[in-house]
Amino acid sequence: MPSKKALRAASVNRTRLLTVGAVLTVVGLALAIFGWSTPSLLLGGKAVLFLAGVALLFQGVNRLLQGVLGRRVDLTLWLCVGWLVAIVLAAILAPYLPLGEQNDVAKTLLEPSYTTPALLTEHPLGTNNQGLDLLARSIYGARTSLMISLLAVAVGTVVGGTIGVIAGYFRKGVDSVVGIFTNALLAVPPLILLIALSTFLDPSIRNMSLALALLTIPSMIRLARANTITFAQREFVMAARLMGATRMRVMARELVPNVILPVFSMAVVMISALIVAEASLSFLGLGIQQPDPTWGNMIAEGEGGIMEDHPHIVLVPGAFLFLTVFAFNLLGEKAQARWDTRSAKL
Amino acid sequence: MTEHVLEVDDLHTTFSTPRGLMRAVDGVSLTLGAGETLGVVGESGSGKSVLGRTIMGLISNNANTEVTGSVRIAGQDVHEMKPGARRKLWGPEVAMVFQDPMTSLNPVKKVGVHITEALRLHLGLNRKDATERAVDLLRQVFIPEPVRRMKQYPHELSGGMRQRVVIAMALACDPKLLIADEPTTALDVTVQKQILDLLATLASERNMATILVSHDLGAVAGRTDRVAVMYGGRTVETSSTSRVFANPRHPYSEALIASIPQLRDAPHTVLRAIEGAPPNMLNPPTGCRFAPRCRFAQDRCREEEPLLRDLGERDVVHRGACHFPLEIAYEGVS
Amino acid sequence: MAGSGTAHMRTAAERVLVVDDMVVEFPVGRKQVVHAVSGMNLDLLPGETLGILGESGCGKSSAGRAVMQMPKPTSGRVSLGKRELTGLKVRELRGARARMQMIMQDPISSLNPRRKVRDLVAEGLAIWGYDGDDKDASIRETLEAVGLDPDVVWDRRPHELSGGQCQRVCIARALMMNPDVLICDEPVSSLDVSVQAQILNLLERTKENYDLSMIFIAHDVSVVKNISDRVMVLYLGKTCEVLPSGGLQDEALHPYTRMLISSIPGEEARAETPESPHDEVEVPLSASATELPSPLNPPSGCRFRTRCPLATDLCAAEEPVMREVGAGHFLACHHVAVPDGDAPRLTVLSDEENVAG
Amino acid sequence: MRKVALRIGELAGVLFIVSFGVFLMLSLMPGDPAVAILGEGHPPQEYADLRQELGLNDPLLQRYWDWLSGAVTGDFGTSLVPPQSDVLDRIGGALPVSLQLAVMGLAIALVLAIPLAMWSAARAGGTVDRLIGASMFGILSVPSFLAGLLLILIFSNGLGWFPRAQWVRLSDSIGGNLHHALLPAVVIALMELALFTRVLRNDLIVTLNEDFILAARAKGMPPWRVMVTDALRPSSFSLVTLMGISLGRLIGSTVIVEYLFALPGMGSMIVNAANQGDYPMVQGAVLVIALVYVAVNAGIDFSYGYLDPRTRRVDA
Repeated sequence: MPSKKALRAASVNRTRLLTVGAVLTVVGLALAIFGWSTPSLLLGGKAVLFLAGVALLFQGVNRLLQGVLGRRVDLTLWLCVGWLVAIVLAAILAPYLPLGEQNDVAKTLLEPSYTTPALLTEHPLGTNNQGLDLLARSIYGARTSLMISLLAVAVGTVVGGTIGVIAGYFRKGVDSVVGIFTNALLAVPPLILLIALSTFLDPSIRNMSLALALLTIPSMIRLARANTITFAQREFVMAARLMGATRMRVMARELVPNVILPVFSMAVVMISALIVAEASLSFLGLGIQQPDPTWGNMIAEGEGGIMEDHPHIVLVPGAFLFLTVFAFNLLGEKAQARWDTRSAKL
Repeated sequence: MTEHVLEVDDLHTTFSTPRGLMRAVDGVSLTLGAGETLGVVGESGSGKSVLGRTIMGLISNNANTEVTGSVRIAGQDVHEMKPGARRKLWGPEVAMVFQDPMTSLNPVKKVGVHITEALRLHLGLNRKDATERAVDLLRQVFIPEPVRRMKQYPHELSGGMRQRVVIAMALACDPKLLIADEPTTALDVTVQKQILDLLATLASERNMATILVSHDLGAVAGRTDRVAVMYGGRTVETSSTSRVFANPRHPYSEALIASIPQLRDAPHTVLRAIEGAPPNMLNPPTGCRFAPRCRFAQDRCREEEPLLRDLGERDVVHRGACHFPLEIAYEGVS
Repeated sequence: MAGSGTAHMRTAAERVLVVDDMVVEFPVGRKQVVHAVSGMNLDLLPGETLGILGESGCGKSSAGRAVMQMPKPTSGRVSLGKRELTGLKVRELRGARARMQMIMQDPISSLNPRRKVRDLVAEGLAIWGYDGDDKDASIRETLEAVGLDPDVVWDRRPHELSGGQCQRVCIARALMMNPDVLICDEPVSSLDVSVQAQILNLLERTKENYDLSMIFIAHDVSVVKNISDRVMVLYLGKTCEVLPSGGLQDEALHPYTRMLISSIPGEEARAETPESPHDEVEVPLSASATELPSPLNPPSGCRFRTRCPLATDLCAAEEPVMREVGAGHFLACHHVAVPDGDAPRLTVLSDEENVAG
Repeated sequence: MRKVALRIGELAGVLFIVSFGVFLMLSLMPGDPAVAILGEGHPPQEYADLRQELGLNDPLLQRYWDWLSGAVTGDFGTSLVPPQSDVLDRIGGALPVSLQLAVMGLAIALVLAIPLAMWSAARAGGTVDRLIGASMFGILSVPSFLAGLLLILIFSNGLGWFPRAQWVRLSDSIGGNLHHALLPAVVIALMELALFTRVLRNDLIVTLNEDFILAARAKGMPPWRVMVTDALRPSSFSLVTLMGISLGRLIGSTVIVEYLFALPGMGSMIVNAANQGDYPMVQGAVLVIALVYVAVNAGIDFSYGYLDPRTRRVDA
């Protein structure tokens, strides 16, 4: 039971939280808006002001929330979840959203090219050299990116996870064969393997997903196998065997429910790795081809001196890419901290 | 009274954890004179290990830890000192032997380095003298072939040998106070006694004050002058060892002693178990912390916290924290 | 000591478990082999508790697991009732194994962290596809029998329970299989001192209520004495001594058993302990004589000779064989003999002794 | 020694599978190499002759065998794209550039990561730790091509400190070489830096909680000394392992950076070859990269055994 003194300290603390939070929020908001909207500043100065403003705003809101709710809130986590929900919804609903044109150049002959982002105009995030709307392209890019990486992770997790559990539980011969197979796949650096694959596969969504799934399989096998081995040494597995459980049952009922959590956490982290891989490939011109947009080939449009004059061509898709990768990384990180006690070993 | 090597006064160690405050040590006072041995007995979660580390100053005030009260070693308050000055105490004044010899030696450092580095740091010896001295120390803890052992890595030694190395390391700078934190728990039964005997021999040879922290009543019984029984972060009973074991006054001490199977008892003797589990230190019971498991608990025990008070008769020091201490004849409630 | 022989085996027809010349070896790396258990013989009468005593690395856990055929022993026979387990096919073995159950050292690791208590206890039923109406009732009954309140723990998971409660769940889970033999492998050594007695009492009670025979494996002499009828002392995979547990303190003769007893901290210090009738085997301060030899390459002859104060050339040359030295008391040692008279005395029959005498 | 032989045998097996896989993949490539070489609009007979000459009409295994036996003796064939130079020569010219970039990147990452991680771990939970942690996490989420573009935007165009799209060979001018290599190397280093810092920090924190650290402190050792001599060394083993694991990513970012800065390394070579369907080049380059990758990882495996006394086999 807290003493009176402790209670008073808590209330003082709370008032301070609220005041400091409010001040930070206001100052941060002001800086951010000033940085964003003042045209007379240099690009670097704008960016610095804006970022400083956002940082302050973040701290302020964090304190306000803590003061109001009376407990710590993981604001970053909720912002990430919010971003992912928004981007996934936008990607799914893209055809029904009132967006500008994203890939048909014929329709944008009259649109201005290289307009800079301005929130309240027809093209809130600007246009590219052919007048295509960058917001629309970014959202359709998300559609492609997310579809490819989610599909690939799903395939990779199911295939890799299953093989990994089997190899980890039976060891011996099965394990050796699987080991050589994974080592061979891992002997080629991922991006090189992708480039090699891209020489004979058409860069369609299906092919890209399969190629990326192939990349995830060996790491998934390793993770599932390592976790299976640790859990198989735990005594509850022996206890089940002693009660007469078959090997199938031990795998399905004792091991899989335990192994699935770290594997799932890994899968979340892997989504972001695959988004980056897909973007890299498209950036190199080996992935999804123009005019269909992905974040990678949109960023590639900034190459060859264009970025210097129109930085938003790179910055807009770059921001989408960064935020999405960041959000998946953070979610995966939290999941691993919670569920995978031995991720550090890999 | 001679000057005390160690004086601990109303020591509290509180950790703030994500799930609330944990008062690991909650008001412990004790003193120790030169050459004296004190046993600290308790189960897991009783705060006995935290107590040892707080006395040492290894646990001190920081963002997540609050230490109040005082610990005076050689007349100096450990927790008032600057970290640099405190480090000067570690080695020449106070040293520690840890529970698990498998983890308390750095796996990538040779045995010799473990011992010589303290000698060179505190006594300013050169490499040659330090090595000689280290070999001598290994000999004192009865390690065969000390010269060869100096060049080995910890994993090349058995558990008992490693614990001997840890002891040699602790003794390197001739400390006046040695804190042994469960020094034999991780060892084989046949090795445990050797290590305890070795500690006892070394302590008496050097007139060194020793605190032996253990959950093993047997380990403490034969080798300490005095004993402090801890429960839920507090000392519940303290007196001379023979007195506590022969005539426990606190129901917890009594029940703990009675719950352990004795070799002299006939097979299938029903043990007097203590029902329930040790208290959750994030949310300890109010009143007496042992009350929920105590056979003699009354309403007052659940409401009012008993203070440690003198229960001795005449000039015998016997202190206990119980509203209804057990009679000397073991029977009923006072 | 650490010897071989079958003198301690009984002939009664109703033995529930018989282990004949069981050998457990694990290959490690370059053709080396860990000799965990080398030729063990034991038998168990209905309702009897056999304590297996030894320090870590003596092969006591490997023996317990080999009896359960997890993994199967390298050689030797294990028979449960009239049925020999060692030759069974996998499918038959599953059923036979369920007649024995095991309680392991770490109760938290023995429970699947993803399951609730009710599913954990009912696991045996689920494995054998039993789904009668009385399922919940029998789970409740068993939980109560091990001292857990079904209403409280029903939906809890292992991490919400204390170590002692987890061990109770393990015992309940074993009881649901209605076994004949319960093998306990260090069931109390990871528990708090005050909880240890609860579990020991519970095991004792359970054994009587459920008509079990029990093998109790531990390193703590007093604990083993408390719960067993008969004690078997193991050293480096060999049996040293078998005796009724009541005689453990005063009648045990084997130098290794004496060493274990004299290692109990406080044992020698207790004033009220009656004077031991033996010369205590002095445990040296020096570490040289205390190193457990590697089970990869155990000593020849008597395996204890490298640490034995009585060892002679004979011990290196010849392995001692089990012989009877008292009622139900068997010993494998060349040098300890029982003279006439009531109290057995430790006598050294070495050459020097004879010359000196 | 037997263990070493066994390991080398295993590596050879892995490389064999890799080479076959790569060969198989590229043989399945759609399109006709003959068309790729001659261009469109030639009489059919010319294509047929060229196919015969290239050995494309032989059975698959025969072709694989020919290629592999060539590869073992250092003959990877010739490029399909004019000027049809020898694949091995091209690789020989490009490999040093890539190696230099990768090594520089790795060095920059290590030099920065070790002190940052130690600082972070020593004050775990403090402001510095949180700041370093957050920035490293942020860096980890920036793909290397994006990071490269941003750095070019700031340092080449904005500040004009570094040139872009040129390369000066080390043998020509050391200063010039470093000047040109620095910005690409920094881009490569970023991702590794973030990863190393995070892993080393977490590992250090685990190590710092070990009893032997407490024991070292209890001897009165100063904190920095405990950090360097007692904590860093055991933790550095996981850093070494991590370097092996992240080598794949390092090669990936090197490819991207070379392409981005138009540097004449393996990366830009392989990307161009892939774009042009020049399959002997891709085959050769992939095999060489796999060889380097597997060899470095095996080397790390072995060195690990020597670095960590625990894994050294001791005959008791």
